[in-house]
Amino acid sequence: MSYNTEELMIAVIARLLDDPEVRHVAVGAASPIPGSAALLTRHLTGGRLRASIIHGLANNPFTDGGREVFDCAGQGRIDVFFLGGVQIDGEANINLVGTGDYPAVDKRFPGSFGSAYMYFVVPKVILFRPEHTRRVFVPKVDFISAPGTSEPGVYRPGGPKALVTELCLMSFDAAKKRFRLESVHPGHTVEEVLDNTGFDFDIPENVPMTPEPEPDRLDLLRTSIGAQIAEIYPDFVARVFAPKTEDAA
Amino acid sequence: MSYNTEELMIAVIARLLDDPEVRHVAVGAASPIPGSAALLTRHLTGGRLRASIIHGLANNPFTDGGREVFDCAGQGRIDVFFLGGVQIDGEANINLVGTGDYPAVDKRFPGSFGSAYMYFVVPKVILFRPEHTRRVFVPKVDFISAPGTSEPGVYRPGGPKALVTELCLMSFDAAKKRFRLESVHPGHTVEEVLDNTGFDFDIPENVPMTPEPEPDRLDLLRTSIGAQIAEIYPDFVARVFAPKTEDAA
Amino acid sequence: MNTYTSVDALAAQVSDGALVAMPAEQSYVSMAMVRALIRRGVKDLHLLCVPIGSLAADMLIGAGCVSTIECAAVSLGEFGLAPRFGAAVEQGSIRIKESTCPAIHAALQAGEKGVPFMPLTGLIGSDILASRDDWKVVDDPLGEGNGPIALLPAIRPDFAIFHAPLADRDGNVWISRRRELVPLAHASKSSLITAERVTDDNLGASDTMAAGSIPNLYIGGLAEARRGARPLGLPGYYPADAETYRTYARMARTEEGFRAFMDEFLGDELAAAAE
Amino acid sequence: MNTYTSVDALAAQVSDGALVAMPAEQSYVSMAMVRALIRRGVKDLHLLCVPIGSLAADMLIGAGCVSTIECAAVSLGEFGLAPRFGAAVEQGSIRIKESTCPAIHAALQAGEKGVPFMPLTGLIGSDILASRDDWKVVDDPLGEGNGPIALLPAIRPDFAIFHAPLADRDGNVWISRRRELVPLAHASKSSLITAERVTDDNLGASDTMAAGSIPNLYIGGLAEARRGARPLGLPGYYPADAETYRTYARMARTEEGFRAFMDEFLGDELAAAAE
Repeated sequence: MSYNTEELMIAVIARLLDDPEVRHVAVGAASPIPGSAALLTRHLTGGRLRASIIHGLANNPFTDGGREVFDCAGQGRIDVFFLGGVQIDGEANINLVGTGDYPAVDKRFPGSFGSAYMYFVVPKVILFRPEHTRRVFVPKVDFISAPGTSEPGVYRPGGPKALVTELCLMSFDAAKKRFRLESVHPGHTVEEVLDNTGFDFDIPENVPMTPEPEPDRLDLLRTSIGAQIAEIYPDFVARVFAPKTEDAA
Repeated sequence: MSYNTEELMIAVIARLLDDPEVRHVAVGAASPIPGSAALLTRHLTGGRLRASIIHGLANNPFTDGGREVFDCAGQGRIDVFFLGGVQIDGEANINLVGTGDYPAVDKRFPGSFGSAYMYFVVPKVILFRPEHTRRVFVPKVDFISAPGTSEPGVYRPGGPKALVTELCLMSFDAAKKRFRLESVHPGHTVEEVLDNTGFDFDIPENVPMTPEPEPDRLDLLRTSIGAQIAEIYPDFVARVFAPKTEDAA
Repeated sequence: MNTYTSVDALAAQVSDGALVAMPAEQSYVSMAMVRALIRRGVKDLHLLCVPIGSLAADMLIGAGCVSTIECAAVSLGEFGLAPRFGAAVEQGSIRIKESTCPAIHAALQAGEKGVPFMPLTGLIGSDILASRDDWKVVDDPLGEGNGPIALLPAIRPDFAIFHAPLADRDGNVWISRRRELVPLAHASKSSLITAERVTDDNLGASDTMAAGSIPNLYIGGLAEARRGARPLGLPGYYPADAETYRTYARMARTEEGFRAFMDEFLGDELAAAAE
Repeated sequence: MNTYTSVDALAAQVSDGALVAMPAEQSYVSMAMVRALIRRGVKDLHLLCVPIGSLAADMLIGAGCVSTIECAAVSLGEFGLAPRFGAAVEQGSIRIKESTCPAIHAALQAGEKGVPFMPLTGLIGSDILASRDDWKVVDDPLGEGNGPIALLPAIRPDFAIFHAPLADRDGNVWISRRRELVPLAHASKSSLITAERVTDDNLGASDTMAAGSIPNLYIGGLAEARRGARPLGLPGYYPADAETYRTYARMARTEEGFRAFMDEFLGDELAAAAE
């Protein structure tokens, strides 16, 4: 069954969410790929996984204002959250602010959003950054919006556990402060990952290929789940799940 | 025009509220006399005075839960509040908890409610305690629910300014930590106040008589204001403003 | 939805020794749960009144369910002093953690935010503070001349228990403008809710209803209980049963009177259930 | 009621140098006030985005109204980066106080409570914290092994400015489930509100409506402004004008393009007002 890169990344994230310790995943604004994976996994787990999408109202349970999602995470009620970065370095520090010598930045990006808090309190943060280049994956970020690890003694029940890109899946070991390559997506190679990553990371002797999206899950994405996602991200569904319609035609 | 003690005390409090610096008076639960004075003064000032009655919904503006009235006071938005006490001493310390040697109290009363906060942050706290006896007005309270004064350096924009009882009106001077007799209600004497007060206080050479309730204000209390008060405290209105009906008959 | 159950099943979730929080009299008290807890003989509760207790606290104390109470006050309001509370404190048979209304709200806000403490102005020089070895006064930690300030440790109740006028089958709970129930539910590990009525309509579907609702995310169990606040009232829905309340206030002045009242009170419940 | 006035009269209340807070794009931004503020040429605003800025912040910066911005981010969302914000930061022509969403919420809660600061977990090791000399990290002041924690000074804006779907003639404001506007209004010294519609019915009279309302106690001025969020949307009422928004995002990439857009944008307003 043919699929595109977005569908593959949704499948990779969905596998990360299908974990008995994950009861509640929250997805920030403008994150259709994590959002799709969350709604897919909610369906696959028969609703055991709660998915809150902080964008629009359709899957947004919160009724106590903008701070509720952060308070909820602080209470330990959110198990997975997604963060990205203009830059991400090998110690999982993320930069959402700008490149260059802060405050005299060369290029300003929007800002840190909730990262400097959520990265600390959500047990399983998934770093999600499709663009896998040395521009993104740098030796050291120019500005730490949120640090990948903390000194002993700092209250930190949460932190990064995985990194999903268009090329591969990595895990992160906070004790070693290092990423580890877990699998390379079909059609890509370890060399390609190495060439496009500006920091060192662990490579096991045998790097498996990322499993392709399960056909039944692709079907769900393109039909019932796609319809739910379209309520939140209509443009995304039209663009990404459109091939299905063509296939069917 | 005849009047009863409740009506007199309402008139005394109303005069304390008719002050350009008082923009907003809040009245706690089960306080019909302060509540009546607040609604009367709101009317007399043409609505310049805002009156919030934290009891029922009729004059209760708050929509953000039980903490809002305290937060509102903390913001400096409440200028007058009323407190009482099982015991009140000459330094304006108030006790709402119990008599005897705490924690081994002889008699337990309900507790401190919001006093330990409101007494600090509301600029003009009016102590209101109809019963004027040595049981209430003691040399030293057995438990300080809220202190009358604070050490320099303690954040304290508020505190006690007046004490209203069935016998008299006193003012309080925080610098001297002493009450001062301002007026004695009609039909009572300075000696009676002295006999029934367990602490020392300042007595000016000439102690005026508390002015009687203004007839037009009594009229308002017994008619239009009474009707508003009855929405909140029906039993009180039936008991206190009933003589009017008899007079009229 | 697995959180939709019976009142007795809700009460069974509350283990002995739990930290249980209940709202003030006008804020939707679940007397249905109070009866069920007393019937099941729960022990050693740490009862947090948010921030003031009334009939529910007095009954639980009288029935021997409470070992510690934290409150700004306990009172039967227009019906007078809370007799079993007063007797228990005077006899020293329960431990009391004195507080003041905004301190209870602030400590719950700390629990809601997942921070270890909340600062609060006031309090300094009060014997409440002197009696609380868990509260701490520090010099202005910002070093900006704000003076000393009290820090109150976060409270995270094991259970919040209250009675809502309306809930939906998914466990979303309508609390109208009783928003003290929102930080309470957020700060608590689980909220056990009785509701006057359970509707098939999703409360989250309308902005108007959602504005006064708590999402099921925080709800650990829901049961329907008609007149579940009685003999208290449910403000906006039905008044208190003043006759029963007054009878309680009178009879509960003695231990024997309390027992006689409760026998009938719990018996009525059994009779009503059998109807 | 003396707080019911015109948009221009509201804008005239905002003095140069004021600390002005505005909500995020989906939380009822008053673009009517943004236009009026730019027209009147307000200067040196300290703009607090609660917690994220978008079109309003970008326009005010582009028009030279802002000297300092405090925000967790500024972005035009699906329409891309905020061009005048980016240019101003890159040129160093405005001062930026970096923040993160929950820190802005927490600092406003401190303002709401009248306490000098609020603790917040996280933050430690972030360059946001390193850049904020007003934030302070202290060792666990309770001495209970909770580790270091950041304390954030309270924020009390001079003005909160937003656009509500509904208000009443007494100045009570309906905000539905956009409850970030509640602590914002409480923490601010005055809230200046534009409303889509002003009704004669008192919003406090019904529990259903009161649950989603802010009482007039906090409101310093109210004006009716139809489509007062446009070209942004008013979620639940009308969508954004995507065409205009996209045009802005394109034209505002240059200073000249921005000026051309704004000339027409403010002119349209004058034309509409003259209709």
